[in-house]
Amino acid sequence: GGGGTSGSFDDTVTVGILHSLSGTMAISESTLVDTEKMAIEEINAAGGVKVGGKSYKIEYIVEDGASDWPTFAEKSKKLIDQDGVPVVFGGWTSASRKAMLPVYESKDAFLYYPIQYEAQECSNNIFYTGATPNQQSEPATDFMYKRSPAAGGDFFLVGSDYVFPRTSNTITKAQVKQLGGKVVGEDYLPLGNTEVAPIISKIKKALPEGGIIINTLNGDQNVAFFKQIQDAGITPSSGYYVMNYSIAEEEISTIGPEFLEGHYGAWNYMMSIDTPASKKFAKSFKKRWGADRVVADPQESAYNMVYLWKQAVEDAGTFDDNAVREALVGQKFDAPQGPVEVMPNHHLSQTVRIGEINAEGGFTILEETGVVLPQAWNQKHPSSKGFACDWTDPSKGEKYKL
Amino acid sequence: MNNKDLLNLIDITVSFEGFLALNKLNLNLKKGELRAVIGPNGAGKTTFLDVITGKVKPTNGEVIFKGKSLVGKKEHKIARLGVGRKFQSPRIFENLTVKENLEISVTTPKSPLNLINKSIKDEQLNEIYRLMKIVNLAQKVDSKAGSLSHGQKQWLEIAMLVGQKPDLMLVDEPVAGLTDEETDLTADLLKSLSGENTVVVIDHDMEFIRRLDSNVSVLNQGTVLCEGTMETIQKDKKVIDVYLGRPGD
Amino acid sequence: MSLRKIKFDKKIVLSFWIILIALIIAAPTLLPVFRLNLLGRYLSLSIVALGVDLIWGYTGLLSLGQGIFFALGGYCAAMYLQITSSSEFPNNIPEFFALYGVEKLPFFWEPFRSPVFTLLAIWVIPALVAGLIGFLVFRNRIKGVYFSILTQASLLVFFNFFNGQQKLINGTNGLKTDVTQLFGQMVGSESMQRIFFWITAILVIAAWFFAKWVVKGRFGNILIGIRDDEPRVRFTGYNPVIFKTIIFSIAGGLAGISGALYTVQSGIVSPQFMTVPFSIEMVIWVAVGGRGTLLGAILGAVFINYAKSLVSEALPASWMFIQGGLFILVVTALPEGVLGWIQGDGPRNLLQRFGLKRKIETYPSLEVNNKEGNNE
Amino acid sequence: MELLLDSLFNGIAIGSVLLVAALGLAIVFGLMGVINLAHGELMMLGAYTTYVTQLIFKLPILKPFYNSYIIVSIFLAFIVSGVVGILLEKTIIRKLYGSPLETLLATWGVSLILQQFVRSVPLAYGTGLVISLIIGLFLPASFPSKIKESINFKYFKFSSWIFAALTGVLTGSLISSSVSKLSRASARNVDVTAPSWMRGQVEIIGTAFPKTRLMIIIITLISVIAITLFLNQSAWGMRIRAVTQNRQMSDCLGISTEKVDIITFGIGSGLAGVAGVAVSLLGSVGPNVGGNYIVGCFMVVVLGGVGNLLGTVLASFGIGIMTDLIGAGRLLSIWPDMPLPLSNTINFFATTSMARVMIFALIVIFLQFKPTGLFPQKGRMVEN
Amino acid sequence: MENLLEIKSLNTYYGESHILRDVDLNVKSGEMVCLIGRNGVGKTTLLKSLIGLLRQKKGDIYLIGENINRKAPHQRARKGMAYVPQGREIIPYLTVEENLMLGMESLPGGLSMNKKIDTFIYDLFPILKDFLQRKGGDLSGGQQQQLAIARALLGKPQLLLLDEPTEGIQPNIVLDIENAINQIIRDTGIGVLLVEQHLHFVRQANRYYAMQRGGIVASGNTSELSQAVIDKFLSV
Ligand SMILES: Nc1ncnc2c1ncn2[C@@H]1O[C@H](COP(=O)(O)OP(=O)(O)OP(=O)(O)O)[C@@H](O)[C@H]1O
Ligand SMILES: Nc1ncnc2c1ncn2[C@@H]1O[C@H](COP(=O)(O)OP(=O)(O)OP(=O)(O)O)[C@@H](O)[C@H]1O
Ligand SMILES: [Mg+2]
Ligand SMILES: [Mg+2]
Repeated sequence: GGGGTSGSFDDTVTVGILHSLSGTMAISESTLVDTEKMAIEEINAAGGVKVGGKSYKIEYIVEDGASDWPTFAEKSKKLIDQDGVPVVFGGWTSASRKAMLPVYESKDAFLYYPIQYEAQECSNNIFYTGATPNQQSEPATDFMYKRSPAAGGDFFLVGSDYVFPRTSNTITKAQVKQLGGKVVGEDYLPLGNTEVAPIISKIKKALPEGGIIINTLNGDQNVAFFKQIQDAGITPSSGYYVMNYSIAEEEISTIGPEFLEGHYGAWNYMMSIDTPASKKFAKSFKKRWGADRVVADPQESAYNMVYLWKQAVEDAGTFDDNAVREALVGQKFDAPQGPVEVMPNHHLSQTVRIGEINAEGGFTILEETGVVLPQAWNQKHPSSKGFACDWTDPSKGEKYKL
Repeated sequence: MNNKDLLNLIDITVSFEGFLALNKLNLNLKKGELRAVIGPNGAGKTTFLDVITGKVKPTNGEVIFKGKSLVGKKEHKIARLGVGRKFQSPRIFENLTVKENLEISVTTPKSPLNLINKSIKDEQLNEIYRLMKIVNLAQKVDSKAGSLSHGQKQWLEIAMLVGQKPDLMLVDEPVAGLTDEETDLTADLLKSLSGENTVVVIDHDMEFIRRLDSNVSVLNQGTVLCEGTMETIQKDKKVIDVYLGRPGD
Repeated sequence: MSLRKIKFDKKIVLSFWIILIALIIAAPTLLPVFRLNLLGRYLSLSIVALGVDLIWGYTGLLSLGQGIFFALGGYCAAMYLQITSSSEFPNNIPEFFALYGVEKLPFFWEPFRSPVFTLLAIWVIPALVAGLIGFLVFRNRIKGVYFSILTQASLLVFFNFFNGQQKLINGTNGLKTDVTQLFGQMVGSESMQRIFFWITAILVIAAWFFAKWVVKGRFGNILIGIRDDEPRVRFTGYNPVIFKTIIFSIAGGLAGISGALYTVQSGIVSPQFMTVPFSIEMVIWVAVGGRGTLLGAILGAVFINYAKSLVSEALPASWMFIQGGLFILVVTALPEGVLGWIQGDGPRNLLQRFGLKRKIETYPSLEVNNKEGNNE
Repeated sequence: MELLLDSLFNGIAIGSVLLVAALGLAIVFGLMGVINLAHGELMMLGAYTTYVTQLIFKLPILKPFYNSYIIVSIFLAFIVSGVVGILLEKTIIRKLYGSPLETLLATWGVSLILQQFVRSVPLAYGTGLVISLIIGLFLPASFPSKIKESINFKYFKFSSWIFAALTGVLTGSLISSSVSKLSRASARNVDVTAPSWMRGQVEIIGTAFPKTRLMIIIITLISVIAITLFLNQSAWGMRIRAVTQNRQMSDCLGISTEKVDIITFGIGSGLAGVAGVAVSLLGSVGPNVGGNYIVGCFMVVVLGGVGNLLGTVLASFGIGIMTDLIGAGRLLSIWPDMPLPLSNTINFFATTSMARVMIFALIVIFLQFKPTGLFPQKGRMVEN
Repeated sequence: MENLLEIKSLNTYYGESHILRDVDLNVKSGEMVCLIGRNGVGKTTLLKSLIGLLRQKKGDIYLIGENINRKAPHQRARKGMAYVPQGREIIPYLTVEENLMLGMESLPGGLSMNKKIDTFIYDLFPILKDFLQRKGGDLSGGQQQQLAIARALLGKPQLLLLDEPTEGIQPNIVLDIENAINQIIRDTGIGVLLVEQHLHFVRQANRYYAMQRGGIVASGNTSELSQAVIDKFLSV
């Protein structure tokens, strides 16, 4: 571990960082490690964490989840039992989170999880800084159906075959129904499979004259998908508009803007946000990791969570989990995306932005909601309608009826 | 056929993509008989063993063994009915020791259960040592069969066959690659076995066949050319033409 | 492949056991709970490795689908734990069902309410599945490479199925066991994990004796015979299909037990257990340890995995290099695995490299011929 | 009818990818009996070669020829993967002939190393390494036989390796300095963009057909024809089969087994490289790109009947068409008014992931009836 | 007359077991030399060391005066050695024709699709002509043996190594083979090293070497091959 070295510290505290450094997910998750390191270095440079008058330098141990869910659980155990870290920043895929969750609950430890996800979960031992569906997919669907060039068109849902796409699409289907629209088809690509020809022919069959495609495919599969739909003539110019939930600046640069131009994305943070905070974030990241690097939403939430943890610890005046958990709720932070606040359900209130992908590989921001409160239990999903989560009130807790 | 017969082959025909390896072959064996089978290369001798042991399915014809038909039966079933075979080129288990090879052949019954929870019987052990003496491999008890020389392998396989105690022994070219003395020894061994066992011997070594002094069937192009004692056969013109030839010219 | 059945002289076996027992007894006191838990898991992996050794090392059947049976065992255990501790969840069924709006427990979950059934199912179901697959495959005389590929295809069938079936078995996420209750104890808790460690340790030893018993003597020889020349075995009156089916389902059963133990100790069972690499790794453990040695399987499984977790903590990226290099080294330099090498002349040859003499056997049948010479 | 044609096209499109990927394997595995699990990674190398070529063609000097980079990369990919394959053969496979299952394990190790290699070594230096390999392996061979015979040939060899190493380092640093993207190692997937003339689609018998797919089909066709000629019209086919079926005796007959092995393995691996180019046109290029195909490749080869090229071809197109029929739920549109239970089951499998289950299940069932594939080896030897 | 083949104190091992011990032997061109001895004395081992399948620990092998210790089998074959192994070693899935063509690999220029197979083979082994298109492995044992010999002859070797070549061949063809080999020796003046068990054939040879326990224990002209020697070295 290690980090910035300005000033002298009275003591050090070691935190855990747990992402995939090898395997398929390494591509995405390594960027989070970079961001978290950067945040820690910034904090250290600014004098570290101040607890009870003492200043602590933050050290970190990085563990490799190896893109393998059980490994995430194993490494969590290691960080908690072996290294006794007060907090772990980690995870990307829902599966990895689901694998870690029981570890943290059974050991009553604390995990900070930075990715937008399907929600339908509210653990007392996890703190979620990514968007919940109502902070990403719902406004996006609404936009597509009401105000996009394909407004009023039919929907086709494409996703990788795991929990986030499936849950997210259940919600979308319910929402489209409410809006009075029609979902004419959906299909899921097994992870690691890049043969999208059958899906394409399905899309052409279901949407002969263009329409709206909601895409929740995962990393590499997007490349195959966009290359081939373009070859198959499924392009904005011919009336097909794809709304993406997992394509950020990072992915755009890999896939190549020429394939994505004219399609949409929905995020809380976009690199093109024109605020000092945002610019500073992007600038310092490039400065630290190279000029050709980009920042995107997942990195921003990773960045936020480190700072929020620091604030909470300083308020609590101790590293002890329970105290920190108490102090965490209500923390405010001036994030690159704008002000965010920790809600009683351990999620963040955030701003939602709809952007159109442009030739430069960035987003042209079209819409920007106000601050949206997170719903741990989605209000459109049949199984969780009318439920909410509140950890500040013992009588309510994980899941209570509204 | 008559009821003393152990084996009857009735009009056996085997065709490989039209080529008739066996062509309406008829052959009967009495219990305890020793029968030599000779014939040109490609006459169908090995194939006819293949048919009996179930390795090759006859295109048509019947194989009656102890009154039961063997056609279509699985190899191991046939073997259990009491048909044992020595292959033309020696086939033994190269990674097992000489002793283990013999164990496999003498063991009865051949069911997994018996093998897994009972250890080998004493009389079977004695039998094994007896056999190893006969084929003088006693010194190689624990050396891997794979490291034996060709001839040694030949004899090991013969021993395995005997150990199996089959009612019908099918022996394909047992003395190929053995010295004349060893050949004679083998002949005597096989002779001594006939009586309680029925033995079919195939070979091209006339000295050996003569020493067996048994009935000889001559196969040619998939059918029996003629049968009789060695003397008669040797004089048979057809046999000389297709098979024996005339030494000295 | 030319493999010989390696017989160990008493010394090696004995010393191994002394070391092993010592380790197991010492472990809980020496190791921090996290490491202990790891050791427990790797020991449980060594059981599936034993199975692989039986079918590959002895019978020559290289199965790339052991993950199926491993996972099945794991799922059996996990399903039981999930049901028994699902009382506080909506309509008393495991929590995850709610995610997909499932109200009613799928029928095949029902029997897993019973602990007895579960204890049986853990090894019987995998054994049966293995037996079935095995029987069909062997009856059609599918051998060698074809067998390997076919098992791999089956593995993919199972993987994709479990992965796709959120509503039945929670798809990719798999089933977690850490927060479930067993005898009023939380499975993930330290005390429980200690208990599981002991159970595993005992079962490993039991499994070893069992495997030993299976291959000792003639049954084992037949297996080797099948490996080397199956038709010959048939002509000798044995039915290879039965033998292969038996040994394959034994391996399946072992895999199931191993999977269950692994699951309760790692806190989750998921389709990840049925990915292609994992099943290949199982084979690798055996190859490294030494085929047809049984001990080798155990050692291979434990040490490779331990190395893996240690190395990947220190320098994650390099593990794949090391792992890959290891396999290559073993297959090319120590084709009979480490134990095979020790048992063979490996060490002696090595010493000889350093100039030490080694004895040369005399001509195989020298004395023999002498004797006979005199006789004549 | 239109529909059938449509799914036929799709099937061929999918199948040809399988085929081009499996072709190399059909030789290495089918003829030489080597289960090369690193085949996928050799494909990956081919794909990366395409990527590197693309970037190099973006350099000012080569800019004018940019449109033809894909053609060039086909040859380069063949060479790169071929050379790595040869190295593999010389160092590892050689020791393992006749024991296919051992090769399976060793090559698995190789595949892990190759994957990690592209993750943690800058592509520029990777390229340099490959170049030095090419020189090091082939320079000595090009010496006049007089030198080869001489006792101190090993010194010549040694010096040529040194020379190779130097050129490798030079080219490596040259590339890394001129193309910044190649100068840093990264696990990030990269992207190959087909030149403009290969994008979009063409009309064939009234159905629109993506050009890239067409390109792949052409590549596949050419490779298949080339291989068939090589194996049947030259004596090599015979030598190769002789060596695989009886190594020692072939040696005694005067066949240089070493040469045969190198040529065969080189070609097989080279084809993997070509396949790499093909797949790079469809998806992203990353360390795992090959891994996604390898299993499918083996299925195809086994299904076709090991060692039988025609079988491989049929099998891959068969699988391709099945994938499309099931995965896209076409049966329904072909036969709209089928009984409900049937249509339900079909719908159940009409998702890509379930289709996968179906396909593999079908393969397993098929092998039950034809245990050794479409065109099995016949004859007396089979049993023994 | 110069030595075609010359072996000086050859020692060969299988793993650690010492099989061949200080074997000295030579074959002149134009003569047939026969190697006799019981099972397991090392005859096959000797031939394998000659063709190069086994590497000797000690000793030298000269072919036409050139030391070939370090040469691989295929190099030795191209220098004019041909080997008919014990147990035929046919290439099973190649047709008879292809097997024969492989025999011509050791000719200068190696084999090629358009080289014709020399027809004298068919006069010697008529059966092969009928079965040209059949797979080698499908042939009967004896047919395979004939194929193996034919294959060796097609290489037009200087030195022919025969390991029990008549094993499993029908008597009249055995006679033909004997005559043929004698014929070839007379016409082309090649040398033949023969391992044989049957005295009848043995007597065809010019000279014999008797082996025991991996060493040469007696040698001489077959004409004076006495019953005593036979009893001593060929009996069990
Ligand atoms: N599977 C097969 N396919 C084609 N032809 C075959 C097959 N099996 C055997 N044959 C042919 O059938 C004939 C008989 O073969 P078989 O082995 O029975 O002869 P044989 O009498 O044993 O000869 P030998 O004395 O040389 O062993 C041979 O011509 C052989 O080529
Ligand atoms: N692969 C092997 N490994 C170890 N020992 C072997 C091996 N092959 C043969 N031997 C031993 O070497 C000795 C000589 O074998 P070889 O085959 O040369 O005998 P041979 O003279 O050819 O006998 P035969 O006339 O039966 O062919 C035998 O004692 C045999 O046990
Ligand atoms: Mg025969
Ligand atoms: Mg011999």
